[in-house]
Amino acid sequence: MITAGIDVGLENIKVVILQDGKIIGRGIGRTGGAGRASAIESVMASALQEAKIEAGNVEKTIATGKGRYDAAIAGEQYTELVTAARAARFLHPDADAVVDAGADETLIASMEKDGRIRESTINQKCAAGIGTFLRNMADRLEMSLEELGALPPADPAGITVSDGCVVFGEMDALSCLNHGASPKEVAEAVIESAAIRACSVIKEPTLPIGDKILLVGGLAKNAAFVAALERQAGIRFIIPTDAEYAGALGAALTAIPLS
Amino acid sequence: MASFRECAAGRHRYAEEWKARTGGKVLGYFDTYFPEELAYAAGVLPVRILAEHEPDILSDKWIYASCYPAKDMINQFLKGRYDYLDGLITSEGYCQWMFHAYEVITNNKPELFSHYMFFPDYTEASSAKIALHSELEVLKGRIEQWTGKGITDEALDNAIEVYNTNRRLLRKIYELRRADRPAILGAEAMQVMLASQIMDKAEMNPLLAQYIEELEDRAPYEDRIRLMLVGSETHDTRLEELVESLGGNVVVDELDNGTSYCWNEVIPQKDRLLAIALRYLGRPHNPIKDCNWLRRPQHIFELFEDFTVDGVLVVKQIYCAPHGTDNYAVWKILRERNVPFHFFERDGSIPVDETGLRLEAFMNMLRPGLTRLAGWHTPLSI
Amino acid sequence: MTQDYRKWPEFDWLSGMIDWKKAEKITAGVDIGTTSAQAAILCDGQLFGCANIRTGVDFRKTADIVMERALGQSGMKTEDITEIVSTGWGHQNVAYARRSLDEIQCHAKGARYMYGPEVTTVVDLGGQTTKAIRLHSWDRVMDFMLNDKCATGMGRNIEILCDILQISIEEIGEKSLDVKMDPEPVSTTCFAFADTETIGQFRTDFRAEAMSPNEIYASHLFAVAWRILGTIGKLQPLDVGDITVYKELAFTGGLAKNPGITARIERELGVTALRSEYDPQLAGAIGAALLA
Amino acid sequence: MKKGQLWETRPLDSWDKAKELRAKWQKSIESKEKVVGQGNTSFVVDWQVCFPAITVIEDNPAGSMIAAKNDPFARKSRLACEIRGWGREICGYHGTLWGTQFLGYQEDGSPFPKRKFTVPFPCICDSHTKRGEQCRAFEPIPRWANDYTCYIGEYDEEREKAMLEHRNYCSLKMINEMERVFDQKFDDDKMIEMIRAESTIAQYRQDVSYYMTFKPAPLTVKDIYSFYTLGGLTKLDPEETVNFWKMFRDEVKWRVDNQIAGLGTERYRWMEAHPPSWHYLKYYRYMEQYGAVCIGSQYSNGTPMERKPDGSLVERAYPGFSKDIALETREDEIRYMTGLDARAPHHFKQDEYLRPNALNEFAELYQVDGAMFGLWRGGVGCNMLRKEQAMKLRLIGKSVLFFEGSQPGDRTDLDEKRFLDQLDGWMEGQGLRKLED
Repeated sequence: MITAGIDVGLENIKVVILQDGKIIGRGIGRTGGAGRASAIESVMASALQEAKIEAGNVEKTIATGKGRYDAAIAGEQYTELVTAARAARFLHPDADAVVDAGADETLIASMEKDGRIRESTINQKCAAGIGTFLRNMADRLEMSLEELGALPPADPAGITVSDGCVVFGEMDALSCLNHGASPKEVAEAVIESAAIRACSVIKEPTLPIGDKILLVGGLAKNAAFVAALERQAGIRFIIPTDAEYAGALGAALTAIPLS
Repeated sequence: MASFRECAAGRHRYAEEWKARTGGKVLGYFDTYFPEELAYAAGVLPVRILAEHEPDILSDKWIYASCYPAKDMINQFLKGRYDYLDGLITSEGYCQWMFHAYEVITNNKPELFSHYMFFPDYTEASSAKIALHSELEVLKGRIEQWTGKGITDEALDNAIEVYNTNRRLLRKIYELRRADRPAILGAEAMQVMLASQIMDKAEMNPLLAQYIEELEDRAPYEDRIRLMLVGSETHDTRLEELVESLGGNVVVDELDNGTSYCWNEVIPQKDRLLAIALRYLGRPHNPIKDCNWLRRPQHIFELFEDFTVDGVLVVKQIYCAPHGTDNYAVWKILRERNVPFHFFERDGSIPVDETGLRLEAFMNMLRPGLTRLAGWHTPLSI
Repeated sequence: MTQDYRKWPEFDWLSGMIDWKKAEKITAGVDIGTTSAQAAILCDGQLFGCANIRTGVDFRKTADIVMERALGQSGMKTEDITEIVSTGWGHQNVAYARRSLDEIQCHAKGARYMYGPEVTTVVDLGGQTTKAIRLHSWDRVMDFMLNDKCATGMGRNIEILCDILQISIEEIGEKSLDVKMDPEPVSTTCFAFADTETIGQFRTDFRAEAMSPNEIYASHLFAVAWRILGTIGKLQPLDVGDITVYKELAFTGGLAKNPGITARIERELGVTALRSEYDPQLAGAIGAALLA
Repeated sequence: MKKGQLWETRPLDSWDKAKELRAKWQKSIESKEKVVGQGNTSFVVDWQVCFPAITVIEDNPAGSMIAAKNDPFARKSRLACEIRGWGREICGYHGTLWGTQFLGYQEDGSPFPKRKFTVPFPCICDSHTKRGEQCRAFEPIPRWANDYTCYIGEYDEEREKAMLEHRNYCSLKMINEMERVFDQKFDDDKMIEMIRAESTIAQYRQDVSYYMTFKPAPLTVKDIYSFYTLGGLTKLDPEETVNFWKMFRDEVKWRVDNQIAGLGTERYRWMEAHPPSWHYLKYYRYMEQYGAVCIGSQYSNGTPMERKPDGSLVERAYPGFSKDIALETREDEIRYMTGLDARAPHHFKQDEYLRPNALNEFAELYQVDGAMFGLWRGGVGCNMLRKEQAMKLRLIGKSVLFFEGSQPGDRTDLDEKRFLDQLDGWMEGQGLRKLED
């Protein structure tokens, strides 16, 4: 069976095409606002191209993500929570929990042995927008997201910026920059504050989350952020390849019953 | 002075050392409605819980709050900074955030002696003193039970005397700050106030008396713009320091851990508990207790006049409901009486550029012509 | 390279009418903000040259570049300027300035120059802060109010939002006005909430009628405008007891160029803001030059 | 039959009678010449009715009404409030109403009835405690306070007595002074009659909330909220109201006996712990798409109950107060009223609502599968201890969802799409899918 999963996130659209439990095609592109419908179509087209199949070959298309209702081609929609858990189970059959850190939302879901979700937490509104924040700070600091992600850990005795929210964080970062801190130092402090915010979500669950924890979503690609998060949370994450496609993969998997 | 500043900065160390030295019990308290005299008479050291600002990943699990002091207090407790405490106390209607913090902490640390004290909101009702008196009896009984020994009248008299002396000395510092060119600036004075809420008062009083003598001989500072600080309690002196770096000086405050803490004394009478109850019912109230909403604004205005203040800074913590609800009354009286003021919100961190802009513009508005030289540079203290 | 939606155009300008060598007094003001930086050079109180650029990562370098661009091909050197005053967040990074002044004074002074002496209320819509200033009839600040701490960064966020929504920053304002009726604003608490909610507006399943993109821009900009109204409203009233008098209003700063925001503020206040031939972002720099 | 229907369902017969009663009451107050005051009457007996021409309007319902009816007007009110210094930390109920007061006119354009006195009372929530401040901004109107405390820890009889005495004093003083200030006679006989009626109604109300523990739930929380306002209808005719409540109770009992559900597709039961976002009750309906029914909260279902060792449920008794008061003097009436009032469940001011495991018994009694709790940034008295309570619920296997924003009386923080998204996630995470569409 060939199924397609579309993850319409705040910043990016991700598509995965799955054939009998194997990924045969992927696509990624910016989400945007008004032009979202055509963006979804073109990302889908590139994924189909990679999979070397026609749209007609896809039996079922499932959408997930904040913009899941914008994908007109999708027959069904699932929330990110469900798709993240499905993908985690697929990528790592004994995963105990999955953390999805994206542009806007950070969530953690712990799972039972049979794959059902035991407990889940989504970030508070004040901790929203971590991914977007990092991207915009990189832009403000005139470095690429890749450069930002390659930074070493922050100096514990160095400058810090507010871990309250992106608003205060940005204000503090600009203050530091203004008072002569180097862009690199500021970037490190910014990553640290973002990790602290994300960490408060990871620390939230009441029931045990186990020790095999997957990290997926766009931020999983940011090595500096991941290192800071691991240090703050005291967790070694399992980071699958193509972590940012997890949502789309999970969506494609929902067509297959949870066994 | 070094000792007061050190004490305020390394706030946990003093109590830890005191405990090791005396073997006594330490009781944490959140608010200034708790009659410390009762604990002190039982040989217990009352220590005020103060917030710091540091990265916090622990408190969000326990509390949904936008109030940084409440969150930070929980954070500090969970990190074990307050492990030296033997008990914790809070009182009715101080503020919901502190109450919430109290609840979370006592639920996390059930081994602590804890008491939630009733304090009438309707302070001027003639039954209020009876109700509070009865509550103080309950509290006295609980402390006696906890420490295992009775609180004698002599001990109470002594505690009242020690506390009254301390209040008198602290007010003396405020008196010195009334001078046209005071020898002490706001940040330093606030450090003394913070220290007084941490230290054993009997130990502090002679040091304080000596310190005041030194102050009287100290050379005055240059002419500075005189500001007054009104609003949510502050647990550090960064705002005062920022004001000073810009050429101003906070000469007086109307803060729960400033003037309101030391403004009135216990007038001794035979019924000691009633004497104490009357002191706390009659103190300058914080917004929640100021039930007729006329006294606090008037009190602020009186302080403004007394201290020949140039302008008032009304600063509240983000999402501080009591001060938020009192803003109207405070702004109204200040505007009606043509008192310049500037209102802003603060949080754990003070963004130096944004706050510096406010302060500088405000001071320029009060006394135009104060300009800074290019290259002026505030230290990074975020 | 894909289109960068958030970038607004920089500019520099030189007067062709003034011979600076004949000027008695040349002053300059440099306003280094968090998002944009401006320089203005005045010859005997007349605008001679100016520049407006995006603030880079290095505030010192930005200060140098903006002055260089203001001087342009005029042949004037920094040394020829009698007095240079810096202002703005990055004021201490202007190595060639002798003095600095606070932004409130500078914006007030600049607004009176640009919009006429009748200005009583100046609203500066900057990258990080929103400042509302009330002036006495003489050039003195009566009262000023900055945004609530949570409402910081509203200006900068319009850039971020345009990038996310893939709409040009120069068009979003006009487009947002092209709606039949303003929808309810999104969250007015902070830009992070507002952004999340704005993105969510695209969700089509629950509402009977989907919102058009223009309505979505409108609901976001309306929220920004509403937030600014709160800041203006907290100013000391001009007449005791009447809080709604907003006579002679002038907008300055980058967002003043966004009609989606200014038109909504004007509508809610029931006033028409003053217009000026100068670029509203120059107010701080011109004010600083005037105060030099 | 609807898709996914599991139980028979039908509308309530009592509705017509309820509407009739409410209309009658509306009419009776319209014609009344009155002195309008701000504040709270009582959760137990509505003493204002005993004055010929005094009306006490509480900020909570008045504020939430504005927010529910008219978004732009509520927004305008909020702004009017904010620019005078009352910021976002204030509970939406108050922010909205206080702003309206400053605008000077109501949503329909009619002038705002100026308050002639105020009766503030302390509350777990700071902005509730400070109610009454705003109406004194205009003129120095008289103020009487009701004072009582939050209760944490073991009940101490002596302490409780002293607090109740203080409150009795305050309330008695208020009634006596009101008679003098407004030159009106307080009808003590009527007060006694109302107290008697209230005791009966309280029993019926308790029965109804007990019937909600059955599966399927005979009502949904929306029905409860609709009838909830009827409790105070003793205002009109105590006898008629008692009869109505009896009829209502009997109908609900009949529904339980015959398995008539409030929601025919009930397959998931959830609870709350706080007043809902009155202007956004849509979320109940949205959850019903999943076959999820809200069975109420300690707030809606009222009456604190206590489980006896034999497993039976009885009304909770408090030290320092007994219902056996010979109702002879005005002081007796006040004692009765304040005694019950001080511990009424709506304050969230007592130990059993503030303990971390306070909700566990409720959750088990009402057989819920999950709980949904709101968290609001401003006016947070009703979020108190919610996070800890959620932990305790999770430990007994209940799923908990937190959502932020939309205070009961203010839409400012409502992010509709994010909220609905979270509801989807919560339901899907537990393996449920929408039944319709």
